[in-house]
Formats: sequence, C-alpha cells, structure tokens
Amino acid sequence: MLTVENLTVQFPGRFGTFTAIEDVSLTIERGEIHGLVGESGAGKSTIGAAIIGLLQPPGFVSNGSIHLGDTDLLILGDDEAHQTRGKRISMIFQDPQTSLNPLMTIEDQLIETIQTHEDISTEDARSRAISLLEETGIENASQRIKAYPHQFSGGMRQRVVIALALCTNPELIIADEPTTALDVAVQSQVLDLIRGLANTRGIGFLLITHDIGVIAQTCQNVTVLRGGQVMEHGPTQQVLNAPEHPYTQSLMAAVPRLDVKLDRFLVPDTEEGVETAPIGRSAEDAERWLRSGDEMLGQGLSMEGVTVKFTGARDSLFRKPEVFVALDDVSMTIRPGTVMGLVGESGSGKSTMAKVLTGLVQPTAGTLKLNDSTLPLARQRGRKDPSRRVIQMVFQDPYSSLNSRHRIGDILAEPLWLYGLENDRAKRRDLAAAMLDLVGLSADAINRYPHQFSGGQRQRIAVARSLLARPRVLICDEPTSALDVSIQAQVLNLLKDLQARFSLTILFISHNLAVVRQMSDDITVLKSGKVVEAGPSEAFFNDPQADYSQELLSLTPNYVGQKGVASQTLVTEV
Amino acid sequence: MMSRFFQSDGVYYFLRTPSAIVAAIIVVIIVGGAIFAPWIAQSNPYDLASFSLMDGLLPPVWQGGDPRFLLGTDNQGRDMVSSILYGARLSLFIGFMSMAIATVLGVGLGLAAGYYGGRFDAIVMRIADVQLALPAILTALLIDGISRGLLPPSVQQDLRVVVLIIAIALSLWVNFARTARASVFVERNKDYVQAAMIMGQRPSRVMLRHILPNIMGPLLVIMTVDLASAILLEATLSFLGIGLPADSPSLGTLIRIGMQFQLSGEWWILWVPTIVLAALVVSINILGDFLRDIFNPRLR
Amino acid sequence: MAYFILKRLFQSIFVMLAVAFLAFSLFRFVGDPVSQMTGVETSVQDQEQLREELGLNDPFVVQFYRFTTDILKGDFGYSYRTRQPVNEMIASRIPATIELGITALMISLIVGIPAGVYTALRTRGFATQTILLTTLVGVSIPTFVIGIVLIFLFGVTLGWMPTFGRGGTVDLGGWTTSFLTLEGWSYLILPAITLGVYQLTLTMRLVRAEMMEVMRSDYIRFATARGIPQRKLHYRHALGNTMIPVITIIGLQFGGVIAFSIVTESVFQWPGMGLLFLESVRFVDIPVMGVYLVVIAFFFVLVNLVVDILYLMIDPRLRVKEAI
Amino acid sequence: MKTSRITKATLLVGTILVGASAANAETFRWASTTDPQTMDPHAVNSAPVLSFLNNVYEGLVRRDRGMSIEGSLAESWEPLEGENGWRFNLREGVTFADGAAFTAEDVLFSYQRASNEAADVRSWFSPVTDVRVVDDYTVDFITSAPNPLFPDSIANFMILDKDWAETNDAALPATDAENFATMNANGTGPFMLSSRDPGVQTVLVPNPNWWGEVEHNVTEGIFTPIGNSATGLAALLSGEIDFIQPIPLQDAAQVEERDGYSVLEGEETRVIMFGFPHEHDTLLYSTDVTDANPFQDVRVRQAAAHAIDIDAIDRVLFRGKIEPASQLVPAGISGYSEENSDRLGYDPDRAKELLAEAGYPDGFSFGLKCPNDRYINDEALCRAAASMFAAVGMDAELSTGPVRDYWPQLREDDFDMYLLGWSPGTFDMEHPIRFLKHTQDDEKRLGSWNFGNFSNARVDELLPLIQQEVDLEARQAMIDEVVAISQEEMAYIPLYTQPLIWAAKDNVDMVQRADNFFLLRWVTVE
Repeated sequence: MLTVENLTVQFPGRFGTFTAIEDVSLTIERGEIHGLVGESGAGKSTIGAAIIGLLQPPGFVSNGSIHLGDTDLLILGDDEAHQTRGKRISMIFQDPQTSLNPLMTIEDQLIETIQTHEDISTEDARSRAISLLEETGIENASQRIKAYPHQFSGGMRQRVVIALALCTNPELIIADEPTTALDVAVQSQVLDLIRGLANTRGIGFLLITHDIGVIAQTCQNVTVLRGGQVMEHGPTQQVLNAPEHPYTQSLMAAVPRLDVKLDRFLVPDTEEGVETAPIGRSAEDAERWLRSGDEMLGQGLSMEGVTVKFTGARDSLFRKPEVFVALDDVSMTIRPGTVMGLVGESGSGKSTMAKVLTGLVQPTAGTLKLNDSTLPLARQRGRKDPSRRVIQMVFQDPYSSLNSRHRIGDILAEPLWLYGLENDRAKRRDLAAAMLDLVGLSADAINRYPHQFSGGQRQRIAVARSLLARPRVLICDEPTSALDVSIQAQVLNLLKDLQARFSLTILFISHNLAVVRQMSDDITVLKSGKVVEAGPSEAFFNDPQADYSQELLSLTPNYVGQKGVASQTLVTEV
Repeated sequence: MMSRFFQSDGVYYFLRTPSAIVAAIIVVIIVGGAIFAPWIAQSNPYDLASFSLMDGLLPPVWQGGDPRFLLGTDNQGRDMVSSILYGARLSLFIGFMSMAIATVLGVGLGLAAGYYGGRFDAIVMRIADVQLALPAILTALLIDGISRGLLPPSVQQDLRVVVLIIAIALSLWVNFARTARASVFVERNKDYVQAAMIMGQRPSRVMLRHILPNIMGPLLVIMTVDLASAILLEATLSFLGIGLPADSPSLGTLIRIGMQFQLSGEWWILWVPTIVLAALVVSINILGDFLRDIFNPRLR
Repeated sequence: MAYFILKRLFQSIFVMLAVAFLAFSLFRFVGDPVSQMTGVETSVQDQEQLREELGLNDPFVVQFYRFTTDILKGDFGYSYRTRQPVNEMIASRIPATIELGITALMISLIVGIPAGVYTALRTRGFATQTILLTTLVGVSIPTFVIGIVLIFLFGVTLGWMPTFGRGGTVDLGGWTTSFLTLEGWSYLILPAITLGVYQLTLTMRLVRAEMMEVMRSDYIRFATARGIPQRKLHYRHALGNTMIPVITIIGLQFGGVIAFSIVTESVFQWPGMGLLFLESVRFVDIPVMGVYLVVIAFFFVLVNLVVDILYLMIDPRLRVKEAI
Repeated sequence: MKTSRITKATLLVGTILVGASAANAETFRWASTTDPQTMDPHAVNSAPVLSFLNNVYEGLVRRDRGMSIEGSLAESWEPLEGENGWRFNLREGVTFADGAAFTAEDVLFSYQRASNEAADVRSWFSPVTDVRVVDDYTVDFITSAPNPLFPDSIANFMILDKDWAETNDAALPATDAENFATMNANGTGPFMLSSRDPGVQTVLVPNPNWWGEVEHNVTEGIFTPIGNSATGLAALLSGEIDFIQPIPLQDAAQVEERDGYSVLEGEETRVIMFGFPHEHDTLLYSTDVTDANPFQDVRVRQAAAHAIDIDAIDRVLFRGKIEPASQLVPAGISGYSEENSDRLGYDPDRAKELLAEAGYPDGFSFGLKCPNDRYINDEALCRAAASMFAAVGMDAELSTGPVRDYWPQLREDDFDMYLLGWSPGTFDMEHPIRFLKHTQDDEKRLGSWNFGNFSNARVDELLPLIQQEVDLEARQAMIDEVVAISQEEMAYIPLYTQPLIWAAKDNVDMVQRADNFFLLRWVTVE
C-alpha cells in the first residue's frame, strides 16, 4: 500500500548539504505495523515527515519516490497534498500533552477534522466522533467529548490524539514515538489499541521508536536505521532474534535484558568510539587521588518514615488548597557499598526521594541516616555540612545538568574549589583532566563547552564532576533514560566499574526494570508515594511478591524469548 | 547553546542579514561620532565663547549657507554638526546609563524574586506594579519634582542629567525584573542549578555565576530595545520641559528647540536632529530584533 | 476564580495607596503654588498668609494624612488655580482621554494584529520587511514631532482634518462623546493615530513573535497533519493561542497609553486629563496633580483586573479545573 | 483603489467642516496661550484674566486704543477739594447684563470686595482710606495722600452688581472653594458670558443693552486656549480660528507671506532687563571669585551692559522686532524720561577695560538665572547673552527653569544675575520705581520685586514725592533724576521692550493695545 523507494532527503545548510536520509526503501501493507527503529539522529522522524509531506524546510526529497496506493505523493500539488493529509495519511506525535490545541474542546477538534474531509452534518460528525472515542477506549465519551485536553490524563490524551488521527479513517498512520512519554502500563494499553486498529480497520502503521521492546511487542516487520541508511530489515522475529548486520547485532546486545543479569554489557562500536574507560596514566592519578581521601569503606544511607507533602496553589477563599502527598511514610536502607535500585512509574515519588536525600526537599516527617549519624534534613542541612560532599548526584538529562555557559574545566573544578579539596588552581585543572581520563574522555575536553559533546560524553562528564567531590554515595536519577541503548550500555558499564572500584554506595533510580536489574543488588518498588515491595534484586525479579510488581514486570516489553510477537494472536494476549 | 550562536552562528547570520549590517553601520557611525565628538566637532556647544550669535540661523551649505557650517547653524549660531555630535553623545550617555541602572536593578530584583519566590517575590512584584502604574512620564515628573525640592538650586543644573537618568532607569527596570524573574523560574528547576544547590553553593553564586549567564539572551534583547526607548523618552521629557536645559544639547533638546522653527523656514534646526535620532533608534531596534532571532533560533 | 480576582483587588488597593503616597511626595516639590496664584503686586506677607491658609506650611505627615483621608472620603479638594472642585474638573476631562485612549488602542489592535499575523506567516518577503521597517520608523520619531507633522499635513496643507480640540461632542448624561458624530471622529482621528502608533508597533511585533512560536507548536503540526485548512489553522488554532500572552502585555501598556496621551493631548490641544495635568504642573496646581496620578493608577489597576478576567475567559486551563 | 476611497471619505469630512465655519460668518473665534483661570475680576491680578474680563465687566475708567484713560462707568472725575482723593461722577442708565441698574452702591460694594484680603487685586487700593457714596451716581475715593495717578491705577478695577453677588453668595472672591462668580459673570460690558468650559472654550455674546456705541460686528465670540504655539498657528492657518495672540515671532514672516492672513506687530509695555545682586557680599556660583561680589562695583555692571550686543539679539533672535530699551518703561509711557533715552552701547573692548579697572583683567565666572517659559525667547536670549558675557571674560554659568520655581529662587536671593521682565501695571514710570528701584520694605510694601535690593537713599526719598506730585513738570523732573541715578548706578541693564505679535485673518480688523489686552468690542469682520 505504501511503498517508499530509494528515498533520499537532504538539508542544504551552512556547512554544505547534509543528507539525512539516503536511499531508503520500505513498504507497508494494509493492516501492517511496520517498525522503524534506530538511535537518535538515525533519521527515523525525517522519513515520517517526508511521507506525510511535512519536511521542515530547507529539507527536501532529492531522490526516490513515495507511493500511497497508486498516488505518487511527491508529485502532488500543495492543495492535493493537503487533501491527502488526514484524509489518507495521518500522524500521531510523541507528546500527547502538546499535540492538542489547549483552547478547543476535543469535540470541536474532532468535528472540525471530520468536516474538513467529508461533507457531513455536525450531528453526524459528533456521533462519529463519540463512537471513535469509545473505540479508542474512552468511557462515556458522550460527556467527556465536551472536555478540554488539559482535563485528560496523559494516556487518555494519547487516545484522543489517536481518535483524531483516525477520524477520517486514513489508510496509513505514522506514529512517531507514540508511547515514549507514557508509563509502561499506559504504553502497553496504547500499543494494544494500535494493534487492534491495525487488525480491525486494516490501517497501516509506521511505528517510529527507539525502543526495541515496543517493536518486539507490536510490529510484524521492522527496519533498522542508522545514520539515515537502512542497516537491516525484515520480519521482527528474525531481525531481533537473529540479526545479520553487525550493527543490529551489537544493538541487540546492548539492550538490557529483563530476564537475566549480566555483569557487563556488550558495547557496539559507536560514533563515540570509546570502549569502557581505558585506564590511561593520568587516570591512575585520579584513581589514587580518589583513594587518598577518607576511609574507603562504603557508607550506608537510610531513610526512616519519610513523608513529603506539597500544598497546591490556593484557588478559593473557603476551600483549603489541596495537599498532595508525594511520599507517604517511606523507609529504605541502602547497605554500604551496594547499589539500591528504585523503580516506579512517573509520579510515584522516585525523584522526590532523591531530592529528600540531597536536601532539596524538606520532608514533613521522617529522619535520614548517613551511616549511623543522622543526616540533617533540607532546611537544617547547612551549606558547609560534610554530607554535601559525601553525597553526590547524577541527573537524568545530561543536556541540562551541565551549565552550558561554563567550560568543562570550570565545571569539574567547582567541587574541588567548593569543598576546599584542592586549593591550587593548576592542580585543580590537572585533577579535572585526570578525572576525564578516568571516565574515558580525552583530557583536552577541559577547554570545551558542554554543547560540543554528545549525550553520552556529557553524562560521563557529569559523573566525573560528582567523583571530583570524592563522594561515598552517588544518587543517580534516571542516569541513562535520555540516552540511546548503545550509549546507555557504556554509561552503565562505567558506573558499574566505578562502583566496584571505589565501593561507592549508589541509589539507582529508573523506570526501566531491565536496566535496574542489570545494576542493582537490592530493589525498592514505589507506587504513588508508598513502598510496595523491597528486597534483594534477583529475588524480586525471579519471584515478585506484590501484585503491582508482577503487573509491572509483565507489562515491561521484552523482546528476548517472546514467541510469535508478529502473529496477530498476540493482540488478545497481555 | 547561547555561546555557540554567539561565536559562530551570530556572525554567520549577521552577514546574511543586510538590515542588521546597515543598522550596525549607522550605530557605529553615530556612536563613534558621539564618543569622539570633542575631537571631531569643530566647535563645542558647551563653550559659550566658541560660537557667536552673528552666525545664527545659517542654512546648510547646499542652500547657500556658510561653508564653515555643513548643516547650518541654530538660532544661537551653534554649528548643527557639532551640536548633533555632542547631542548624540549626551543622549547615548543618558540612554546607556539609565539602561545600565535599570538592568542592574531589574535583573537583581528579578533574579532574587525568582530564586527565593514566596513573600519576597510577592513584594517585588507589587513594587513592580506600582512602578507600572506610574508610567515613564509621570515617574520622570516625580523624580524631577523631588530633586527640585530636595536639591539646592545651585546644584540642580549640574544634576539634571543624573536626575533624568534615574527617572528613565526607574521607568525601565520593571521590564528587566519581569523577564529575569520569568527566566529564573524556568532555569531554577534545571538540573545544573539543582546540582549547584545540592553542592551547597551560596545563593548569590548560584544566581550570578550559574543562572545569570543562561538568561542573558532575552535580557540582552530588552537592553537594546530599552536603550532605544530610553533615548526617545529623554526626547519626550525634554519636550515636556522636564528634560535637560537648552544649553546642554541632547538630541531631545535639539529637537525641542527645533520645533520652534519647523514653520519659520529654518527646517534644518528641527529635522537634522530628528533624522539622526530616528536613524539611531531604528538601527538599535533592528539590532535588537536581530539579537532576538539569534537567541531564539526557532524564530528564524 | 472569585478568590483570584479578590486577591488581585487587594493587591490593587496596595498599589493605589503606594501611588497616592508617591503622588503626594511629588507635588510638594514641583514648585511654589502661591507665587503662581498671586499677581505681581501681591506683597510677600499676603503670599505667606495664603501659604498658611492652604496648609502648605504644615509638616509632611499632616499634609499626607489630610490628602489621603480626604480622597478616601471622596473629597478631592479644590484646584488652586481655578477654585473649582478637582473631582468635577477631572471628571469633565475623563471622557476625552478615555475615548482617545480607547480609539488609539483599537487602531493599534485592528491594524496591529492582522499586520502581526501577516508578517508572522510571511516571515521574509518584501511587504513584511516594509511593514516592519515603517512601523519601526514610526515609533522612532518622537510623538510630538509626528503629531505636529500630521496636523500640518492633514489640517493645514490638505485641510481634511481639524487641527485642534475635540469639536462638538454629544453629551450622554455627563459623558461627552465624540463617537456619535462624523465631526467628532474627524477631530478624534489624528490624535488617536498619533497616540496609537507606538501601541500598534508593539502589538504587531508581539503578535508576530508569539504567532511564529505557536506555528511551530506540536498541536499546529498535528492539525496540519490532519489536513486542517490553512485559514482555520491560522485564525482558529494559532491566533487564539497567540492572543493569550499578547493580552497581558497590551493590558500593561494601556496605563502607558493614558499617560502618554499627555504629550498627544498637549500637541492637539485635546481637552483631556493629560492637558489638564500639564496646565496644573505649570501652575503648581497641587490638588489636581495629585488626584490625576491617583486616577491614572486607578485606570491601570482596573485595566489589569479586566485583563485577568479576559484571561480566565479565554484560557480554559484556568477556567475549568477538574479533571475527568 | 483603496486610497481613493479613503480620500473621498476624508474630503467629505473636510467639506462638512468648511460648511460649518462658513455658516456663521460673524462668529469670531480666537485663541491665546492661557485660559483665564476665573471669571471673578477680583480674584487674581493676572493679565489673561483682566484682559478677558474687560469684555464683560467694566471699571469706572478704561483705556482707549492709545492706552490713555477715558470714562467708562464714570463719565467724569476730579480731585476732591479739601482732602486727598477723587470724586467719580457715574454714568446714568447703565444696566448689568441681568438687567439690574448700576448705582454707586455697586461701586462701593465692588470696592469692598476688591479690597478684601480674599482679593488678589487689593494692592490697587493700598492708598485708599475710605470710599463714600455721595448719591446714587457720585462716589468719592479718599486717599491717604495726594494721588494724581489714582484713576490710572484702577483702570482694571471692575464693578459687580451688589445684589447679584450677594444673592449668589459671591460677596467675596473665592479663596478655597469656588463660588458663583468663578464660573459666571454679570457685568455692564459690551459682551455677556454665554457659556464657559474652563480650559476648553468660553463663549461671549453681545450685550444688547450696552450703554456704549457698538463698533464691532461680532455676533458671537468663541475663545479657546491653545497652549502649544505650533498647534495654535496650525489652527489659524487651517481657518479654524480667526485670530491668535501671540504667535512665535520667528513664524511671523511665514504667516505674513500667506495670503488671507496678516500679522499685527507692536511694542508691549514690558521691558526685559538683567538684575544684579546689589547687596550680596559674595557670588554664589562663581568658581574663581568666591570672596567678593564684583557686581557691587559699578564698573563691572557697566562692563556687563557693554558686553550685550542688542542689535545681534534683535536681528537673530527677534528678527528685528524689538526696540532697545534705555530705562524700565518704553517711550510713550507716562513718566518716560526723554533726556535719559540713550543706553550703554555694545563695546566689548570698553567692557574688558572696565573689568580690568575693577580688578578683574581676565574676568570671572558667575551664575545667570533665567526662566524658560515666561517671556518671548527668554531662554534663547539668556544663552545668547551668556555667550556675549563670555566673550568679554565674564563666564556665565547659565541655569534656566520654569517660572514656577524661578520666582521662589529669586525671592531667596539665589542668583548672581537674573532676568526680569516688567510691565508697569499703571502704565506710569512710578510703578517700576515703586516695585524695582525702591529699597525693599515689606512694611510699606515697597520694592517687593527689587530682588537684588538696589538701594539708593535719594530714590527712596523721591518715590513718595513722585507719587503725590500733581504738577506733571515737577513730577517728571523728579522721575528724570531717578532714571539718571539708576542709569549711572547701573541698577539694572534694560535690554528691550518685548514685541507683541498677533496674527489674524485678513478680513478681520482689530486693535492691538500695548498692554497685550485684546478687546472684542474693537473687532470687525468683513
């Protein structure tokens, strides 16, 4: 139905023409869900944009053809192209929060779209809209259709988005990372919905994602992209389980496995070209310096009955502003020199816990302990409190965790200066350079700015910064969830190494169970501010106790060992 | 990000924006002329002995004026060219000073308000409201009045400029405060700020060394725009008679004096300074727009 | 929402008081009213006596207390210059200024918004560049020069428009309006344009910037992907979202319009509050000046309240809270 | 296409306006810079008010086109025998606008009202001890001393109707609150107040039963204040007003050139002068001379006079429209001293010599104070003067400001030299002598505008004699002596008499009186 042949897309730009897509071909049949997988910059979204004819200027199709049925999409005039959009091809965007017009009720948006493409009375349009909403799994749609987007939860909103994409029953829907912004539970529901639609309505889907699990769970066929070129394509089963292309192989290897814990990841060669930190000479200095600090025993960290309440903005004179309980009497103990994995869906309070430990958030109740001495809470914790040095943090987004206006050297030297670990300017520089070496970056990075590095490299820098405080405890909040799998693998390896070498105590926060399994000794599961399960990691994964834990595990996509993913039978399952 | 745009892209797009180039040239010429006025100008309008009433009201040379005075003279016999140079000098000085004060004041308060939030924030914002409720002209009148009341007349004359600067600065700072505050609200939740806070760095350091550099973009834009409006405001105030005395020729006072001659045939006394002022303000604004586009690449 | 407005009201009261204080401290210093009130032949003693009668010799606090309490009592005092009650003087001038301000604002919106939209949709292109430049030039020439030029062009040279004043107005029970007669409009238009230019440019550039932002937002891209026709895309989806921030700024600016009408009014001899205020400054007519400032502050506060309410009306995210 | 439509629309408006103005030909519209702040003739002693109210109210006497006194509500007057004072024989059959008859009672009442301390004009009556009503049409004003000029001094003393004032409780001029008389008028004059919108528009209509012989053909007079001179000019040139007073003198030529318009030029009685700090011991603003006051040396004062190039000022600043002045009243005013009619000429070298003799060979610096919104081109004048002083080594630190805080500064003696303009209220030399030359004396209320406190025993001695002398010859002799003294003492530097420049449409005929008063009763519109 959709056939793309030797598609090439180019972006003429300042440094000559950049070829985003090169000679890509793929076909999608009616009812087929075709996965388009690749790491960031692989050109996934560009293909989608090219097909629906919304390439951001100055990009243009320099070669190749795109046919939908027997219409050549590339030769269409603006108006025809515009007709085709929505009528025959539609699109689903990544973030449901931003893809709906906040000022219009979803009713208006639906009816408008329907009437754009069909000459049909508002009444009929409305009833169609309602049935669509019900089809996409929104109960008593007839009332809720009157609502505004902000009144729906994330998952519901994505359903509305899908309804909008459906409402002119197109032949092809391009879904660009449709579930990346969603929690696993919601994710699997949305994926079910997509599969269902492919079945019942025979709509073809182009499912763009970076998540192998999603592919595995949903697609019959998959195309693996890298640098704008097709590495490999074929039935999902075969591509995932018996990849032929070396890149695909390494990519698969890098995907953290949910079913078994490996002590190291196999790392594909990537554009960064670094294996896990090659220990250079200066790296040894750094290591020596790290060890030269206080006693090398890991330090334990624990919280006791911590409760955190946030008061919302007051919006009435009479009603009290409603209180939101982020953490409800949470206790947790991290054994010295071990890694504690902390899992939970968004809003479960994971990050709040990190903030409590680092003293950014003031708990309404509870106590903290560092080793056996009490750790002062946020307001009580002075600027000069020793714990500030001992406990360091690694953030999720390496793009925002480094001040883009400071040179790497300054960023790294800051802890040394702040904690008075090293008072000589020159020495600070050397140490910073050495630490870069330790985390596997070349020392000349010192004079550059963060934006000159890739995400993975930045995360390494962030780690280096935390190490330069000579910490005993690292708190890693989703340290790799912003990274591509291959990079993720490297960073995780790095963390593992460091942890082992310096017997660091780590609190590893992640929503990705597979990653957590690979990293942690113990695990704590958090659900809406409460601990639902805690205990040794392996035990947990082999035999989860709480229902919620089981549900989580079952919903987490996992390609390995999945049987018959491609077969439609699976749709009813899960 | 910012710095990259600054180092390379800035230059790159500048060279591709003719309007910006023209504007820059105009600004450079005027500012240069203003800075070097004492050396370029043939006569100093402040030095009463340097000009004579006898040369009054001479037209520009191409209208058969005296070759000594390219653009003619005003009713005091002052060479228009020199007056303009010194006028631009004064106007720019006032503009820059008031803009600088407004920036420091506004950004300072805005940063603190955004960083600490809560009651302090509320207070600052109310003060801002009061300020907004007293638009520029009235603020100027207020300061002007108070200064007349408090300063002995003997120093008033010398302090007119200062008074004017303060007045204009006061009417501009809110802009900066609001913008800075808004940007801080965004920045303070970013990880690099959180990191700094966790480390236990002094709030002042977090604000100035970490946050400030990252919100410079929008501030820079406001600075240019407000520089322009400060210069204009000075002109307006002079027109209302609460600006500068006529013997210290800013572009504004020159225009004010020129207004008397718009009909009487001596058009140049009004239009020469007006055109210079307009050219200057327009150019600064264009540069402002250019900066905005640079700092907000999505708008390009 | 009621709470929200209530809160704003409290803040407003604070603002008013602060302004009253400033207003007061201002007019003590503008000059010596007495020497303006009396003729050349009046002797020094008589002047001193008058000063005493006016309470100008009382300590600051006493005078301030008198001023604020009187105003709160609704007693705005009497003009030194004309002996008329200040509230009547101001009241009789308010319609002129408001109508001028509103017309200016309307011009700036009616021209500014479409222009902004246009220049936002055709970012490059000759027309856009010309519009942007001309408006910029418009705001770069001092208002008073523009005003005079307009007067001589349309009033004297072409003789199309009257040059000064407000001409005949229709009296609607105390509110004199220029809106109802062609003559009224002919007097109104030039000053309104002069005053509106600045607003116009501001509005246009604001709309432009916001519109360009919105046009890049996901929901617009999604709407495009659904094949929603351009026109709807621009005016139904984009414009609405554009206006939200624009409204606030315009609200903030309206106070400025009223105040800047001082210049326009003095150039066009427009019988509004601004003109009255300038006269009063010249004659150190303290009560009038003080009340004027307070009135201006009041407008500002009022307008911003209106803006807040508009805000609530436009943006459902503020209006409907409950999730479903 | 579009444009043309616009043009049509606007043209339509245009024609409507033209039609409007064409309809009532004899409606006379005029404008001036300031609005009369009140309609109460006794409340303030300021030119705009008195000038305007002269159309509505009348005094016992009035000034004719040539400024000389003629009968108004009084047909005749003569000095009293046996005591100091004057008898006024009132005109009979005169009625106020509201029809009430005019009698001596009204004169007495008006006197009491105008001399009450609530009235700003009371200084006119400082010499008066008593007013007696002899009969309905005869009133005696008793003065403390012989006062030959008394009739001249009350030309602007206007008569209200007693009953009207009392019934509307306007028996006294308004002090704090307004009263009926501030917004309404009821005079015997040629015109009646038909509507008043302060600061916007005031309309006069002829008084049908005015006693005098009507010379005007105005059916309605509409006055509008226009503060901005450029706007006023535009209003005239666009035909919206028939007459405006004054116009900026630099525009006079342009207006003259346009056909359909004419410019009336004349001399005001106001003389512009520089004043000295005669009694200061030191200069306030000097950077070099701080221990002495050079201006106490007459040679320095003369040097200053010599430094001024009045012709250049005339040519460039005033386009040749000013008359250089030798004394504090212009020629033609009673008491003008013919024999002292020449002034110190422009002579920079002489100035330098004098400075050298006085011990300031390389000059000195001082502060020059000027208003910037009081007199024609006042600021420009001072800047020009400053550079002329500089040329002879007298370094003037000029500071200008609005008159609202200029007077207070002068009163506080805060100046080294200042600019002043003086128009003799009585149109007699005695007036400036009393206010500007006599030693300051708050008790006797003399020398109240003699800020520099020029003090000369002989002058002080002569003033009362001048005031009382009935014999004009003898009087003139004394005045000549005073003028001579102040000239050789250089009490002031008289500069020039301020020009009067009005502009009107060609078809309007009017009279420009030297006191800058504009009277509607002399206006005819062809």
